[in-house]
Amino acid sequence: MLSESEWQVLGLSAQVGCWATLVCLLPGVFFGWLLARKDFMAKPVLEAVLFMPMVLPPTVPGYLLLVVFGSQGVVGQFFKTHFDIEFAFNWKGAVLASAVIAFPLMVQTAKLSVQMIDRRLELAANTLGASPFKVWYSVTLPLMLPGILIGSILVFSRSLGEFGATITFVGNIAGETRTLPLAIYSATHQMGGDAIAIRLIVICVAFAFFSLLLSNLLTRRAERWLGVRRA
Amino acid sequence: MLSESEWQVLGLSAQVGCWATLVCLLPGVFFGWLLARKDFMAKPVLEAVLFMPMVLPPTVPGYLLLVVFGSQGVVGQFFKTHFDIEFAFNWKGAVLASAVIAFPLMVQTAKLSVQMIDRRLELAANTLGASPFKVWYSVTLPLMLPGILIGSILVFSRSLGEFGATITFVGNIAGETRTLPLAIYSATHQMGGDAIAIRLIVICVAFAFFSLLLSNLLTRRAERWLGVRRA
Amino acid sequence: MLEIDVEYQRDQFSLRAQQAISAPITGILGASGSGKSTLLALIAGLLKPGRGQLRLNGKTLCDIQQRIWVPPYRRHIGLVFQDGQLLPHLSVRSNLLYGFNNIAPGQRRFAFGKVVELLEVGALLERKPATLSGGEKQRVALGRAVLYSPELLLLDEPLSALDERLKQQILPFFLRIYAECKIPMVYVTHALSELEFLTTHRLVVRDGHLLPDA
Amino acid sequence: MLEIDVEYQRDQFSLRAQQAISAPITGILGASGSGKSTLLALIAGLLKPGRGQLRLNGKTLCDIQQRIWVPPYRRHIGLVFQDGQLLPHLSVRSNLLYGFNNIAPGQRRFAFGKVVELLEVGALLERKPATLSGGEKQRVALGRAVLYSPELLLLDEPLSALDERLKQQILPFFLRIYAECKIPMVYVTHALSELEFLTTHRLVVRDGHLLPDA
Amino acid sequence: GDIHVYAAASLTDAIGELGSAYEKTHKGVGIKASYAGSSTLAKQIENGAPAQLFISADQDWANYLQERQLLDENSRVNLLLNELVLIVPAGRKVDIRFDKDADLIASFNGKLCTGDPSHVPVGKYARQALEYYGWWDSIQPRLVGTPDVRTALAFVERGECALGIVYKTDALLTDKVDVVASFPAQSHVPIVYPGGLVRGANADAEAFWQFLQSDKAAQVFQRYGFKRAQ
Ligand SMILES: Nc1ncnc2c1ncn2[C@@H]1O[C@H](COP(=O)(O)OP(=O)(O)OP(=O)(O)O)[C@@H](O)[C@H]1O
Ligand SMILES: Nc1ncnc2c1ncn2[C@@H]1O[C@H](COP(=O)(O)OP(=O)(O)OP(=O)(O)O)[C@@H](O)[C@H]1O
Ligand code: MOO
Ligand SMILES: [Mg+2]
Ligand SMILES: [Mg+2]
Repeated sequence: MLSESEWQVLGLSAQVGCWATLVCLLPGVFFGWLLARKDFMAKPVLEAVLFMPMVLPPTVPGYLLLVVFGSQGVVGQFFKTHFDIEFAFNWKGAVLASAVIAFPLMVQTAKLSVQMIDRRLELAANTLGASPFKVWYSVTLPLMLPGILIGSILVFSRSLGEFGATITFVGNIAGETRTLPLAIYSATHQMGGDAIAIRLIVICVAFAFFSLLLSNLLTRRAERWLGVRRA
Repeated sequence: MLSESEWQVLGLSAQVGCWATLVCLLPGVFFGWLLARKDFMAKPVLEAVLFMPMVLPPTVPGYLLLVVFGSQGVVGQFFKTHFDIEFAFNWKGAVLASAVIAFPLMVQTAKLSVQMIDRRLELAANTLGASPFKVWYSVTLPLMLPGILIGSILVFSRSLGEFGATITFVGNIAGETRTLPLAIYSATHQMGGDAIAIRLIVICVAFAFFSLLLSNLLTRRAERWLGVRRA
Repeated sequence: MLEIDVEYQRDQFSLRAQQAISAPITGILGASGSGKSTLLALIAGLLKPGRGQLRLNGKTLCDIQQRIWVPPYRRHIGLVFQDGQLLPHLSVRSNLLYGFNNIAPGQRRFAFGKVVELLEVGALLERKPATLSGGEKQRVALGRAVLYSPELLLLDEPLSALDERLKQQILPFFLRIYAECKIPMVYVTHALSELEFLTTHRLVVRDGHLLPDA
Repeated sequence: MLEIDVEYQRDQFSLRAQQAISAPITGILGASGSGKSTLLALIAGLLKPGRGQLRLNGKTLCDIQQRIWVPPYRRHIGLVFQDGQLLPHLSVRSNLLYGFNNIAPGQRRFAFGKVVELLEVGALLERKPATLSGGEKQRVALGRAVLYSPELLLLDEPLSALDERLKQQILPFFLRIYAECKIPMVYVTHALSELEFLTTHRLVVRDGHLLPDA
Repeated sequence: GDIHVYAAASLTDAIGELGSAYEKTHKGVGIKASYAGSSTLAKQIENGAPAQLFISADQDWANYLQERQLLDENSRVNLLLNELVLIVPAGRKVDIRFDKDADLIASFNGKLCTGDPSHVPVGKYARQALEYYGWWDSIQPRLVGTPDVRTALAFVERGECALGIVYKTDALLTDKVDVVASFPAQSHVPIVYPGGLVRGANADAEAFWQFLQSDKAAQVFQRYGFKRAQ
C-alpha cells in the first residue's frame, strides 16, 4: 500500500513525535506543577520564558537551536565531545526542535490540571505522613493524569505537524530528518508532485487519526481509573 | 523607538492574534464541553477532525483554506457575494489561518477543564430549577474559566507565531498580511537582514512577554474570583 | 402526595421502593449505605429507576414503561444534599439566590432576609463556600433549597453538622414550612431525636427495601 | 501531653487557645463556625498560627518566635477531616493503607483486617470513594487515620453521618484505642451523648477562645 | 554515497530528471536534492546544512556563500540562463504594455505574485523590472511575496493572483497559466544560475557537478527552457 520511502517518512515522523513527547513529559509536568502551585518572584518571567517557543515563528527557535546546538554551537560541541551525540541535521535534532516548539503545550495543560486539583487532598495526604515528594507522586501526579494525557496528545500532534523549526535546524534530509511535513513540502514543490503530496497528506491524516483514537481510549481508561466518571 | 513599518507589523500581529482568539473562543468552548460531557457515536471522529489542523504541517491547512476560502473557492465566493468579505491575501484571511491552526488548542484545554469539574455540582444546580442551558452558563462555563483563559493564551500565542498557513493562504503583503513571523522570515533571508531580524525578534519577545504578564494577572483574578485558591 | 413505585439497581446494590407518602414530614431511617440518599436522588430525578413510576400530586414525574421522564429542573423538588454541593464560584448570597431566581416571584414563599436570619448566615453572605466551616456550609445548602420554594423538599441529614442550639432553632422551622406553605418534606436522618420532634410517620430502608418503620 | 498556646487570625475570625491537654480523650464543643476545625488544623500543622507555640509530649511542633516549624507529615498526628477528604483516585483499600504504609511496620498498632471489620468496610475495599455513601466515606476516613497509628488522633465529628448501631459499635473502639495503644484523642462533636460516653474532660470554643467547659 | 544537492526552486524538475538519470547510470550514488528559494538554501548552507552542491538562481547568493568560504571558487560555474515573464491565470486577458508611461496598477484587478523581493532571486529581478518601468512604489500594497518562485507560480495557477512574475521555465511547465510577455532584457540584470561545490564536497559530488555541465545535461535543461550560460 505504501511505498518504501513513504514508510520511511511515516516511521520517522512517529519516531520523532514519540521521542519529542517523551522528552517534554517530565520537565513539562514539573514546570506545570511549579507554575500552578508555587509562588516566587521570578515566576512570571519563568512562565513567559517557557512560553516563548510558542509565540515566536518556529524558524526563530529553530535558528537559535542551530546556533546553540549546532555543530559549531557551545552545547552542540559539548554533547558531541562528551556523549558523542550530534543534533544538527540529524533526527535527534528533529526531536529537539519538535520538543522545544511543543513544550509550552505540555507545561500549560499540566498547569491547568494542577490548578483544578483540590489542595485539601494534598493536605490530607500530608497529615498521613506523606512527605511533599510522596504527596506529589502519589496524589498530585495521578490527579494530573488527564492533563498529562491531553498535553501529550498536543505535543505529539504538534510534533507531527512541526515544519519551520525542523527545516531550519536540521534541514530536509531523506531518511534522517524528512518527516511528513517536510516530505509534503518537498512534494508540493515539484511539478506533478501534487499526487505524491496528496498521498502523504492522506497518510498523515490517517496516522494522526489512529493515534488520536488510541489516545482517546487511553484517556477514558485513565478517567475510569481515576474514578472521575461517576455513573 | 520603533520605526513606522515595525509598528505596522506589530499592530497587525496583535490585531490578527486578538481576532483569532475571539474567533476560536465560542466554538472552542462549545466543542470542548461537547467532547468532555457528551457521548455519541461520531465523537472519536469529530475529535480527530477537530484535531487535524494541529497535526498537519501548517502549509496544508493553509493550502486547503486557499482552495476553499480563496477567491476561486466555493466558500470564498459565497462570502464575497453575500457579505462582501474577502479572505485571500487579506488580513482577515490571516485571522482565519491562525484561528484554524490554533483551534485545537482551545478545544483541548476547554475539554480538560470540563473534565475536571465535578458533575454533581451541575446536578445540584439542576435540582434548583436551572435548565441544562442555564446550568451550562451559570455553573459549567464559570468553572471552565481557568481552562478558557489558558486556552486563549495558547491560541493567541500560537497565532503570534503562525507562519506556514499564513504565508500559504494570504502570502506576504506589507501592511496587510505581514505579521511578525512573516517579517522575521523576510528579514532573516535577506542579505544583511540580521540586524532587522534581531530587532523584530526582540519586539516579538517583548510583546509576547507583556501579553503573558497581562494574561497571568487576569488568570489570578479569575482564580480568586472562582474561590479556587484557598488561603 | 408522593407515589413511589420504583426499582433501582447499581452494581451489587439494589433498591425497591413502593410507598405512597402523604404525611407533612416523612422520616427516613436506615443503616449507613442502605440507600437513603439513592432514594432521594431517584425522587429528585438525578437517577433514573430501572423500572417503575413516580407521581407527585397526581403529576407523573417518571414512568419507565410509558417513557415519561420529567428532568430534575422541571420537577420543582428541592434537595438538600448530604455533602452540601454549594457552587464554589458563587458567593453565599448567590448560592442562596440560585434557586430563588429560577422561579417566578409569585411562587416564592420565603423572604430571603427571613431565611438568612433564621439560619444565621447573614455574616457570610459575601464569602465563597470554600471559606465556610462545615456547619456553615450545611446551613447555606439548606437555605438554598428552602428559598427555591419547592413543591416537595428532600432533606438528607440537614442538621448533622450543627450544634444543639442551631438544631433547636431550625427544627421548628421545618414544622412551619409545612404549616404555612404546605411543602411536604422527606427527611433523612440518623438522629431519632429529630424525627421525634418532627414527625410520627417513619419509613426505613432495610435490605434494599423501603418499608414502614416497625 | 499536648501544650497549646497559639493565636490565629484569618480575616475577621480570630482564635486564641492556651491549654494543656493530657486527658485520654478531650472533647471539644462549640457553635457552628466557632473555630473547632481551625483548632485541629493548627494542631495538625495545616495552618500556621500567627503567634505562639505547640508542644506534643515535650517535642516542640511549632514555635513562631524561635522559627521552629515541624511540617504536618513529620508530626505524626492523625486527622479525621470533617468532610472526609478521601483520595479520589485510590480504592478504599489504598486509602485505608495510605498512612499505614507511610510508617515503619514496627510502629503499626492496628491490624488492617481488624479495623476493616470494625468499621464494616470490608465489602467496599475495591471501590473508589466517589461511589460511597456519606457514612461509608466517613468510616473510611476514620479507618485511614487510625491505621496511621498516630501519636495523637484528631477527630472532627467522626460519627456525624453514621447510624445509631454503627455509633454504638465504634464508640467503645475509641476507648480501646487509648486503653491499648495509649493514643490520646481530641474529639470534636455536637453530639453530647458521644462525649458523655467517651470522656469527662471537655473544652469549648467560644468567642474565639478555647476554654474549659463550664 | 549520497550527494546532497541544494538547488533553486526553479530547477526542481530539471535537476530531478537529471538526478534520476544519473542514479541509474551510477550505481550506489543517490542524489538527495533540496529545492527552495536560493536565499533559503544559502542560509541553510551558511548554518551548516550538509550540502555538497549549490545552484543559485542569482549571483548574489552564490557570492554570499563564496565570501564566507563556503562555496569553492574553483568549481564555480555559471550554468544556465533564464528569462523573466509576466503571467496570468490561463484564459484571463489583461492589457499591459511594457512601457514607462503605462499604469500597471490600473490595468488589472487583484494581486501580483512573485518571490519575496527582499531576498528571493525571482523577486529581486522582478523588483528591478518594476522599478525600471516606475511601477514599483505603486504596486507595493498589491504585491504578494512568496518564499520561492514555485509558490508564486502556484498562486497564479489557481487564479488567486491575477498576475505573476516568474521565470519562463516555470511558466512552460504548466498550461494553467498564460505568458503575457517576457520582460525585456534591459529591464533587469541577466538571469544567471551560478553553481559550485560546497566546502567539504567529495569526488562523487564533483562528478555529478561535471555531469550537470555536460552536453547531455544541457539537452535536458534546454528541454525545460533553460539556456546554456557558456
Ligand atoms: N479558608 C477559610 N478562609 C476564611 N475563613 C474561613 C476559612 N475556613 C473557615 N473559615 C471561617 O473561620 C471560622 C472557623 O471555622 P471552623 O471551620 O474552624 O469552624 P467550626 O468550629 O469547625 O465549625 P463547624 O462546627 O460548623 O464545622 C468560621 O467563621 C469560618 O467561616
Ligand atoms: N455512584 C455510585 N456508584 C456505585 N455505588 C454507589 C454509588 N453511590 C452509592 N453507591 C452505593 O449504593 C448504596 C447506597 O448508597 P446511599 O448513598 O444511597 O446510602 P445511604 O443510605 O445514603 O447511606 P449514608 O447514611 O451512609 O449516607 C451504598 O452501598 C453505596 O456504596
Ligand atoms: O531561488 Mo528561486 O528559483 O528564484 O525560487
Ligand atoms: Mg446518604
Ligand atoms: Mg468544623
